[in-house]
Amino acid sequence: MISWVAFRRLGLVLFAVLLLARLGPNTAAWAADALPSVQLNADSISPRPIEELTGKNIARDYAYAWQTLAQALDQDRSELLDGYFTGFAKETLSRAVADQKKSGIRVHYIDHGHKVSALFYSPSGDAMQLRDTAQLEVQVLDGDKMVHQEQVALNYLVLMTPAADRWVVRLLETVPGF
Amino acid sequence: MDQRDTSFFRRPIPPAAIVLIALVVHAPLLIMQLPTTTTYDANFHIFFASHYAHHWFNPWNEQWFAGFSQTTYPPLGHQWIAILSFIFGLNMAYMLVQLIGVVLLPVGVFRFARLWVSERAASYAALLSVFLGTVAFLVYSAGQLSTTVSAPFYLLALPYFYEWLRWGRGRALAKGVVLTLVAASIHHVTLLFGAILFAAPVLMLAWMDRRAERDGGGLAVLGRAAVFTALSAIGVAIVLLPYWISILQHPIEQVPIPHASRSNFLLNVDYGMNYFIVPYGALILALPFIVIRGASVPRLRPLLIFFWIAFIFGLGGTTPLPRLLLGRAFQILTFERFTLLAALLALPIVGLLVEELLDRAPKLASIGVSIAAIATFALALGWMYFSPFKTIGGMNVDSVVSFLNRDGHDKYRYITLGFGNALPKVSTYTTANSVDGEYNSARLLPEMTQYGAAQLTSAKFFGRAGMESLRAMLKHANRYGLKYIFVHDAYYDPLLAFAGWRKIETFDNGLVTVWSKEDVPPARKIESDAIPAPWEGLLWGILPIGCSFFAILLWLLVPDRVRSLEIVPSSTPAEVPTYAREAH
Amino acid sequence: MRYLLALLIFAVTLLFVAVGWVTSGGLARAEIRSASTPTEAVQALLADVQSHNWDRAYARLANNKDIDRSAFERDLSGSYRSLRTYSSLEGFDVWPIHAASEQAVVRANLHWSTAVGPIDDVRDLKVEHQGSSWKVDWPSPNLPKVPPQVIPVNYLRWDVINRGPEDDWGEQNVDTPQVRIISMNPVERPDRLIILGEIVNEDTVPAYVNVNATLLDQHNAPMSQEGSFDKISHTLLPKQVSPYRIDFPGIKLKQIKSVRMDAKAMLVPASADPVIEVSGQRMNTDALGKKVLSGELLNESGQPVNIAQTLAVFYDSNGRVIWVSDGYIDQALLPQTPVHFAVDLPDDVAAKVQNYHVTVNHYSSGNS
Amino acid sequence: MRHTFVFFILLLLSELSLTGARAADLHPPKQVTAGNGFSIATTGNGDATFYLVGPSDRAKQTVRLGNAIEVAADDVRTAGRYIATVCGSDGCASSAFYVVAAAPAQLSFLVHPSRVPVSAKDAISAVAFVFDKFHNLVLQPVKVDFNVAVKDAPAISRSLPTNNGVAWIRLNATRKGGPAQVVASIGSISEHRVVQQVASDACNLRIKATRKGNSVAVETETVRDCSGNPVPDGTVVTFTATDAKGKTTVDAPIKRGTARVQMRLTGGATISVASGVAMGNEVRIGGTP
Repeated sequence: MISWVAFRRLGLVLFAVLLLARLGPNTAAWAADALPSVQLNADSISPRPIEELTGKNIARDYAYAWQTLAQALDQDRSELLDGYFTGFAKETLSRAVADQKKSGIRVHYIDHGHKVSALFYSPSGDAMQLRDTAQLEVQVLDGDKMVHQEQVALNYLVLMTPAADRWVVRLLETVPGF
Repeated sequence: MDQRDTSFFRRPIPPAAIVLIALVVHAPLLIMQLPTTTTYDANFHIFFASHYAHHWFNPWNEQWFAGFSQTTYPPLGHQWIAILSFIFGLNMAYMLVQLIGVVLLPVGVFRFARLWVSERAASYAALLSVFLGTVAFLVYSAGQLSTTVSAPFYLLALPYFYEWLRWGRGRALAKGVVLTLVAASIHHVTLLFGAILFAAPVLMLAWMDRRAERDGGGLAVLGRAAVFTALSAIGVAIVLLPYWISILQHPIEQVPIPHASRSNFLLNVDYGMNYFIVPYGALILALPFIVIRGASVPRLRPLLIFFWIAFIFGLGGTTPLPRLLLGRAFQILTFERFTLLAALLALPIVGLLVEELLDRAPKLASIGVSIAAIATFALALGWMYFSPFKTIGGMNVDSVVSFLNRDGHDKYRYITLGFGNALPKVSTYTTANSVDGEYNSARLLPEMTQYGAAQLTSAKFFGRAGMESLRAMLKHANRYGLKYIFVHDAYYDPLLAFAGWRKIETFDNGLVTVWSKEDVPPARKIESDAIPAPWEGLLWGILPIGCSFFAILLWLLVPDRVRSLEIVPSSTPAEVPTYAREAH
Repeated sequence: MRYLLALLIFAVTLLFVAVGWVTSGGLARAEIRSASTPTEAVQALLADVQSHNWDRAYARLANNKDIDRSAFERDLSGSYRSLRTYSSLEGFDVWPIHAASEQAVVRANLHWSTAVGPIDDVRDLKVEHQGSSWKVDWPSPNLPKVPPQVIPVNYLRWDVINRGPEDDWGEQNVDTPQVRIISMNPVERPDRLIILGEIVNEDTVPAYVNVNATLLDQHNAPMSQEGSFDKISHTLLPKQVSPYRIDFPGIKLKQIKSVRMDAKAMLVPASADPVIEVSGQRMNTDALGKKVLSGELLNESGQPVNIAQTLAVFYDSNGRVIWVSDGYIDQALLPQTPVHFAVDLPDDVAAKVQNYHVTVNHYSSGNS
Repeated sequence: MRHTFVFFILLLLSELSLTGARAADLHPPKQVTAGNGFSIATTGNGDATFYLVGPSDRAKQTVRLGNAIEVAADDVRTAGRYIATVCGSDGCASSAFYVVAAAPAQLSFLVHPSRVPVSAKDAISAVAFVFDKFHNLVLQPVKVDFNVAVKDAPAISRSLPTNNGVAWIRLNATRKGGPAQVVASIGSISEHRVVQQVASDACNLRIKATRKGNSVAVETETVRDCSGNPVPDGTVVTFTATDAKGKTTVDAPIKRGTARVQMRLTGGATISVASGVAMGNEVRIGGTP
């Protein structure tokens, strides 16, 4: 016969099991987002020519920037922006993350790639301006309800500046056209 | 008709009283959180537990060695700390788990000793286990949580093993196997050596007892032993599967790291004191009795032989036997744990000694034994302060943690120098990652495995090997994003200055300085083939803790056959007068 | 039978302990302590030095009447926070060079573990037979003593105020110094590839420099990256030139297509003191038959330099850098007191050396 | 047969519902200036939820269809593309519009380097980014005036239009050392930077040596660059002497225009001098008198 003490202990054990269940794996966190494709064309850059390695780094870091932007918006985590955004771009996007946390309206990007042209590379190598035509699927959700969805080609004017080991986005502005 | 002796000195001490004494002795010391300031390893265990508290199902920990798998160390003790930490905080959770270990130890000793000696002698053995110098040493100086929590579970499993061998009871088999799995989930090394040093004499005892009853069946005992062993082995293989995978994938092939417990204690007085005198204490006085009585009584001989083996192993490099028997493993193991195993194996015979002394001179013996026990415990505690081997686990690392957690400093990796065992304390509370760490077996970075030195933070204590290892790591600072170095020992300043680091901040009135190298890029994830698969993380997060819950359920729901272990043959040689007889 | 097992256990235990004592070196230690041969005398002395048993070590000296006990200790344990004070004798090899009935010469290779890494030090020690044992005739320590004097100091110093972290992008800031790698030469050795060269600070402010090299394979993919670590003067005053050396263990020249050099500089506060003269530089052959560049260092300032490192760059007849050697000085550089130094170089390189230049790195505790 | 009947009934009902309620729609302006409130005309009737999603804003409010929706100035401060959506009982309708930067209000002015050797050609670069008061890049071309002023020299002025919000210029360093003031301005908005023009490499480095007992005092003449500017104090000059004992080298910093050392030399010696990659003269000095 099981005494009431044993039942109480059993309850404790069940509590611990539930606690463990709460600690369960975050499958969302395990999901890996793919890196968007970025094609960089630096034929018309001025006044300074772009170094081969810099060109590769710009394309790589711009792709990472979009990846972290999508993750930050999906997960409501503005700290994800720290890696590849700075200055006005980081302020703007952090405000967006804070706003969507507050309002429950979120924007989800499905990124189909970027065609990027380098416009301006400062003579001292400390700023680069880019023009990006991004193929995006934009979804606007209110909670779980989708209120808007579109496939769109958007034009971005981008300003990137060098940081410790990478180029970071300092300005990311959508423009009507180039 | 036998007359029952009602004298206080001739009655067994009730187990509840012994548990209460264990609580009275150890609880205050643990509530004071003594191990966090005096032990070598407490901070290490807390660090592991902290990771489970945050990432229960992900054993890949990037905070040390630029990433290592916690599946290289059985998790159960740490997981219990992690669970309790949600209520009590990490430090107190550690103390609670440690308290469970030291309170269960006399219970385990009592049940184990009952296999060999009378209830009364077993109760003395259990009481003495509370004051064992080696327990005090391992709990309050070494901080070997896993050994000291695993050993009682193993001791608790042994009577069930005996019961299964003798009478073939299924419930004993189930309980014995589950307790073995729990013990293994807490500490693998204790299980490995426990299997040989504890299970083998119990097997021999069961075989002898079975033969003594003249019911034959020696083969049955062996057969049951094989069943128990097979079930335990399969169970351990499954429950600790991620551990086996990691150990097979990355066997420990690093250059051996020197450890004082492998020394010859006769050639270094301090080591002899630390690893022999202090752990054994007054038990040394009982050694002649242990050997003579153990040799005199046939039933005790298995116990004596395995006690002697554990004792010789506990002497580390003082004798050539461990080196010969263990081969390369000799350079990986530390040997202080064997003093605990030896002491636990000796306790049943020491219980007999106390029993006889009390029978001969009750008051004098009780005073003498009490003084010896308390003196042994006091010596072990006192040695922490007089010992030349000091720990700095209690060091205040708040300023270091605060620096790392602000202004994006955690984008880079860091190391500490001269922090000793305060390193895990930094790692527990910072969000930054390090290339250093305190768990040697999990290291895979070549800068650490190729030199025969342990933690970078203590590099100078490993002499040329240590400094070579540190130089190798600093040379690859850019590769690992190793930007910040916290120095608590000015010995390291010249190397950092010549190697291109600059002092940028000073904390705690100059006790800690921060050095930085400006051209180091932010840390990137270091790819490793040692990252456990997600399913391994799930197994690791479910099975070991599940075993402990199952053990609790079995204990609650399936009662023991209480009388099964009550009949114990005499462990007194024929010519020694018997002062008390067994109760039937 | 009862006592037989007990006796057996006692006997086997004692036997194991005795064997352990012998195999762990207990017997050898006892023999060495007797100092019955010149080699044992030196071993015993060094064992006492190793365990910091200075009284016993001092008692082992043949000439201890001529040497002050504290001077002997300072000779071996260092002073003025020199590198020797950050060192411990980890081991030693001893072998006889010359032996006669009353006198002998024993060579000792002392393996020091120091704060900057392992350092070996070879000494030839005279040993004398005194009574029943041998004793070491320790060379009289030549501990420098600086005469009382006043050294006027009006050294130059640069302090830096950088832009605050909260300042906007594009705000006025001070740029990092302009540095330039003026030469780079890959040299293949049997076990490694070494990148050697020189770097100059072209700016008018001090620069804190690190040079990194990335080896690119045949497909222009990075295959290994290493830095100059301590084989460079990190602090370069305006127009100062430093050699650098970057080692790539286990790599052959044929494996690489090109090398990407990267000199990182930052603006740091710095001082133009101390000025250290490097005099009497000569190429010699040392007692072990190795080619060395030796000379003397003279600290011309008024403050001791605790630890000095010499960096020697060697040029061939075309003025190309063909080798860079370094060595740490285990004595402190006291003001106006010359200190000997020597750095070695491979024999095959020595044959090609046409010119060389020595620069001195320094560490003073409290000024890092 | 029964299925066909049900289908027609459903079709009829759906047609009736569509004619009974007018579908929601909204008509924002194509382009809006940042920081200016405006209204969006809507069609339809009944209550609906209005969503405004911009680069930094997410807004949601309940609106009455058929009435204009007022968008506050604070909701459109960031330049970029905005999506306005209105969701009524009959579904959602969306329309996109752009917010463009307001009038120029700030300049981010990058001038490099902060130190430049005298006479260096195209060595100074000045780049100006034009922003409005909300930190939006102003893409409309505007004229930026660059002005460089050096003491005792005529000022240089250039006026350049921005292209995609950026204007830049390259400047030569003058022959004379000292600070140069670089200014960029648009109307009343201006930003100042200072570039230090410093002496170039040493030129005509010359030493003289005098024996004093066992040592030789070696001193440079005032160290100047090829334009006659004094090389800054602290610049390292390397003295190398070769005598009978071997080679002696000393790295000495320039103090008050000259560098000097005392060298312990025995017998005759040859002494040379260098600073960085610039070599100086060589002198021979006789043995001890």
